[in-house]
Amino acid sequence: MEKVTLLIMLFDLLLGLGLLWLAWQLLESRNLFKAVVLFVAFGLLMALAWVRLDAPDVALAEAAIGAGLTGALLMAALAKLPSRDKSEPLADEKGHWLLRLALLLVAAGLGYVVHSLPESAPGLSAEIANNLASSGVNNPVTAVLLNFRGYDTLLELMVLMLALLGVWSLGIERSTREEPVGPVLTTLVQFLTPLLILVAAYLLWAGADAPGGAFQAGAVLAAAMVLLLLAGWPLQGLLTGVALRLMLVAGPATFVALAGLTLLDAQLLAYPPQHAGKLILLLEVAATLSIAVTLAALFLGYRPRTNKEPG
Amino acid sequence: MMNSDPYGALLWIVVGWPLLLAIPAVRRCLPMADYFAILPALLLLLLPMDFSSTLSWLLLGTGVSIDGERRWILATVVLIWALVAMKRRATPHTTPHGQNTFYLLTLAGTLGMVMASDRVGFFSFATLMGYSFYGLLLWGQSKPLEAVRRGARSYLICLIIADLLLFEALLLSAFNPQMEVSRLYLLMVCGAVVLKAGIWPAHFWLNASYRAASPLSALLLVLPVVMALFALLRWLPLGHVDDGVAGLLILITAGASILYAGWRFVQRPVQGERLAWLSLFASGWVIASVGVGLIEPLWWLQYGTLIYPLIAAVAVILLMVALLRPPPASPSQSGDSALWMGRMWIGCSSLSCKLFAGYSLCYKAGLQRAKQLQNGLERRDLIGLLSNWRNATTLFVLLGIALAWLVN
Amino acid sequence: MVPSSEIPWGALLILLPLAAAILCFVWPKLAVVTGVVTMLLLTLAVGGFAWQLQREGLYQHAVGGWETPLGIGLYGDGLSLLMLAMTVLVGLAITLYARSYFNQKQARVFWPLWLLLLAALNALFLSADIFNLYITLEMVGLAAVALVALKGGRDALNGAMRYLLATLLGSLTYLLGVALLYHSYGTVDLVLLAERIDNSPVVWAALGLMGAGLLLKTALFPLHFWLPAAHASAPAPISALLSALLVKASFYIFLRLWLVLFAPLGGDVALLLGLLGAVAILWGSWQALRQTRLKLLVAYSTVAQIGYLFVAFPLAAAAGAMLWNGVSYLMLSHALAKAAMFLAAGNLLLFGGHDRIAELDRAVQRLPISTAAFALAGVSIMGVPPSGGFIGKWLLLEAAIEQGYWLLAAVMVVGGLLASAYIFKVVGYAFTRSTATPEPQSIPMGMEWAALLLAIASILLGFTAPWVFALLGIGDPFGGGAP
Amino acid sequence: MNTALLYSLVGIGLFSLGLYALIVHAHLLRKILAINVMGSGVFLLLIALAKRTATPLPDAVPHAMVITGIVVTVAATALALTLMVRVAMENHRAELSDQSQE
Repeated sequence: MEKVTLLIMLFDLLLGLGLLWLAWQLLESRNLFKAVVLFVAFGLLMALAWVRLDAPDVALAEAAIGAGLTGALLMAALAKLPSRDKSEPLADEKGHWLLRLALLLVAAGLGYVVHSLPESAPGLSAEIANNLASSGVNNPVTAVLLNFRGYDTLLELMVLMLALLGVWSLGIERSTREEPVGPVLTTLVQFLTPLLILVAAYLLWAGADAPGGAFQAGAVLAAAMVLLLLAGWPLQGLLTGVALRLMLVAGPATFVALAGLTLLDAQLLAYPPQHAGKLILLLEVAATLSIAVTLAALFLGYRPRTNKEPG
Repeated sequence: MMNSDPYGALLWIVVGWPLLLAIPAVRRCLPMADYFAILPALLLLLLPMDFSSTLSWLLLGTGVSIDGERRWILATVVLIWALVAMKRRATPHTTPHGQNTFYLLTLAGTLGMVMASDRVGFFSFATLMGYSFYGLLLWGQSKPLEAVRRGARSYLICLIIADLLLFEALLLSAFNPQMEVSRLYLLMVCGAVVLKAGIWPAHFWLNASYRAASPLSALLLVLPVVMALFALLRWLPLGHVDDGVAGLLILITAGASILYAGWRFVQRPVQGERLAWLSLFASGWVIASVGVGLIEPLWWLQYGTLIYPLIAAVAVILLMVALLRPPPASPSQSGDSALWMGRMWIGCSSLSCKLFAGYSLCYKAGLQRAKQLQNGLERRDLIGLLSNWRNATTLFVLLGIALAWLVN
Repeated sequence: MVPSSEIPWGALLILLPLAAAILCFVWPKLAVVTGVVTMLLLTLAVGGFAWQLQREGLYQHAVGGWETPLGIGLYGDGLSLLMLAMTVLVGLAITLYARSYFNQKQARVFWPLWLLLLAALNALFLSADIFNLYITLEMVGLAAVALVALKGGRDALNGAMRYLLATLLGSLTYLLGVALLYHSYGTVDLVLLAERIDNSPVVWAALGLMGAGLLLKTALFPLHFWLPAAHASAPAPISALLSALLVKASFYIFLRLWLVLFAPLGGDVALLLGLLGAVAILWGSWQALRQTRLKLLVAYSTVAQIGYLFVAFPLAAAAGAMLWNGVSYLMLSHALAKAAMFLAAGNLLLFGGHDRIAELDRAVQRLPISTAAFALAGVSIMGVPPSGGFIGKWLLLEAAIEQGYWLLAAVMVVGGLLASAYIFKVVGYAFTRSTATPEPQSIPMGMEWAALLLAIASILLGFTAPWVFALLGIGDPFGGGAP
Repeated sequence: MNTALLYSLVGIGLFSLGLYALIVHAHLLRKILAINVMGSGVFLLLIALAKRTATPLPDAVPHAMVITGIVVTVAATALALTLMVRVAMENHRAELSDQSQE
């Protein structure tokens, strides 16, 4: 027993140091492409850390969104930068002693604060355990996300919509594809896409009782769409106009409609307990669709449109 | 006093009616709005009793009142406006349509000043009157001339400074009642009045305005002088304060004004200017009597009430002269006093710029170095330093540390 | 039919613009109609909310039926009401203005963003949950960045990028503070936190983190570096809402946190804030005076006016609730006046094709309504009676002089002097002879009147103080501070 | 040293590293990466400290907060990257320019 604990502690220590080292490497690397690759690796290590901290839901989200989609977004943006920008020398490091000192002080102070926290604190776990039965789901994280603090999630879906609106107003359509994709990618896509869709469906279904849920499922679905886009599938041509917009707002709209309906009973987002499970599933399906399409659209970087639509 | 009081309501109508008429849509429904605007004031003048009214919700509680002293000034104001209205009727083509609003706003401000029972209200109405008079100066002309603009701009500068002085005096008196009669307060009020009434050495705006004034605006120019003198009486607790030094300073200013105005008057001035010197001459005497009142409070208590008829008389004389005045000569021969003021203004601001940029530091390092430093400060000054991302965010970190450090 | 007292106005204030935003997003052709109708409905809802508050006192609503600490609580008192009313007043004018300002392509993005921003602001002002506040802050920030960049152009894009980085830095720092507070006290609800909070290192760190983050977003000197660029380069209605509402939103959170959590602990902090506020007044006003571009002048004026809000902090301990009334009043009148100024400046810019102050004379002469709006708003910014700005500054000055903070009082008066100087720098040009004669562009009446109505409202505020103070007292937001 | 403390210290380290990089590096992509690293640090702290329950199950509220936070961060990152590309087109380099036009 002793040995196992010691080993685990060593693992934790190594993981922590590895995270810090990777962060330093990615932030200080001369080559921006390398930095982005390191960032993806950093995301995967973070997912490992989440697992160690008994946060499988977060680990799934991090792996799919943090490492996967953010990485893809970074790569896509890097490709659009002028080429001489990509391996720019770092800023000169002279004269930052004041800043370094200040940041050391901040880190030390925060470390002291964290150290001063009590060894054990229940947080809200007792309240969650007491109310889980009436929440409609068995996974406490899903219960918090979609029931106890569902209002946060409603606003968060709006943040995604906001970001998409911003990207659409700023983005520039790339007219031509640079090069045809190789056979490896095509095969990979053919193999992976159905798998990813299956995984997404499983995650969505499992979210009620086990780790998983709308965000993770949406992110995996988005990953599938990104792969298809990369492989040259003309998704942007298929998904346009009102159909696309309806998919994008499916999640927020369902949420707002539900909020409005519950408001008729004078309590915002208070689900009747006997229907809570079904309502949450409905919300999750709609939110998964929206999140997937939104993330894929964010990756695309501009507003896809049919030929007849005006600019 | 109760608001249901019909007389109290009359007081508010006197002020509110011209304000209402200032809205063009309302005014168009009435023929002869100029006369109608002063009708309530005339009515008030004919009522033989004193009364007041206070509204608790207005400006943290302000009010209006009428009494014997105010009646003199009110009568003067009504006279001025009646004359102006008549003159406007006689020469309708010289008054563009847009003028009416400023005209009525000025009237409302003036009436409010006369009747305001506390200093906050007085100050508010004075501001209204001042700025709308500025508009009137400019728009009163069918064709804004360069000289008119110059006079108006000088007036505006005086107005801003005077309002600030009055505002600070207001604060002093409101929060430190025992300091009410401090010398600082006296001097601030007097300074403001000197600026607003165009007393020497701030006579340039009056001078420049008169020089380019049409017969109509010559009549109107009597107004700010009378109101400024009235402000002096309302704001100084004359008869209850004994301050020889302040009194002496005022006397000196008054004496200088009288002598200067007299000297310029006999110096064959430009035609329009004669009235300006006359005005300065007359208001100099009023100021002088206030100065005497400060030195000899007992004298003031005995004879001080005579000052109101005196002001009214001065106003009537000025009005008579203005009415008899021939139309102005061509305004090309603009004088230089307004220019002088403008130059001083620019000089002062650039001087303060230099002071701010650490001029004293430059002086020590020698002239050459000073030039370099000044150039450097102008090109890459504090703004650059502060808006640099790196410096700004470092400050952010430091602020966070400071907040956490200082708490408790 | 539900009696109107039972209509959940508070929740409607959030849901209505969200639903409208979704509608606009899906059917862009309906965008303008939806936007205008929603704005009118929101006005009605704020009225209803005010009526409800006055009848029933404090507004508290447990979202999802879950009581705190598990759920999220909506919370509304007089201060929230003031902020909501401010949002709606400025929002009405901006809606009126934007109707004619944007072309069809921009409108397609503008309306959903604007409605989402409105929803976020309303949610922010009604939230009593510090994590929920984080999300609303992010919503507000991202929407604002997207709006700043809406018209493109080098200045606007640079300004937007700088703003985005600053706002993300601010919210992440704030979130770290939230994390510490949650793990120390087991709740993110403000009311519960206020009961549980004590004097511990966690609270100090939380103040440092959340304070710095929010002050960065509020652009208190010396953290104002992102503000002038973003506010000056954005399209006119966006500049107006940035200066009028967004800066106030983060200030509102800071004020709430200060009143509820930190005020008993932070004597020296208050002094530091007051000092920074005083420097901000002088620095901002001085920079405003130095500017040669109209919109930059107005933007720097915002830096100065933010200073006034912070000058109150050292005075609060002794002066009590009336001082905070003054600060709230100052916020409200500044919001109206500054929005009016930016809208008027936008008209002048549109008319003249540029905003170089030295060459604005012609534009100023040809647009009397816009110029009048600018001048009237200037009166409120200067703090000259009888404007709303006067009441606010008066209460602040009163407290400063009573408590013997002569330096602060002097700074405030000098700030007023500088303000009058920079206002007249513009208005004074109205009457000089113009040399260049640019081809005039007609300005739609709605755009001119939007500015003028706001400016008139900022003056009229000077007469409504007792009513506003009575409304502010609901729920006693500044409670216990009275001596 | 227990797990919660270890990981929360790592979180603080990441936050500080990210903040440093955000401040000193001029390239916008580095700044965006730095923001992401800072965010990861905050999330790590939130989750690590949630492990301090007596039961084997950690506190679920911070987990939900972090999932929300991750989604908000990816949205902000997407917007920031698009904006960066546009800024790079205008400035001819992916850095903020300090001078405005004129």
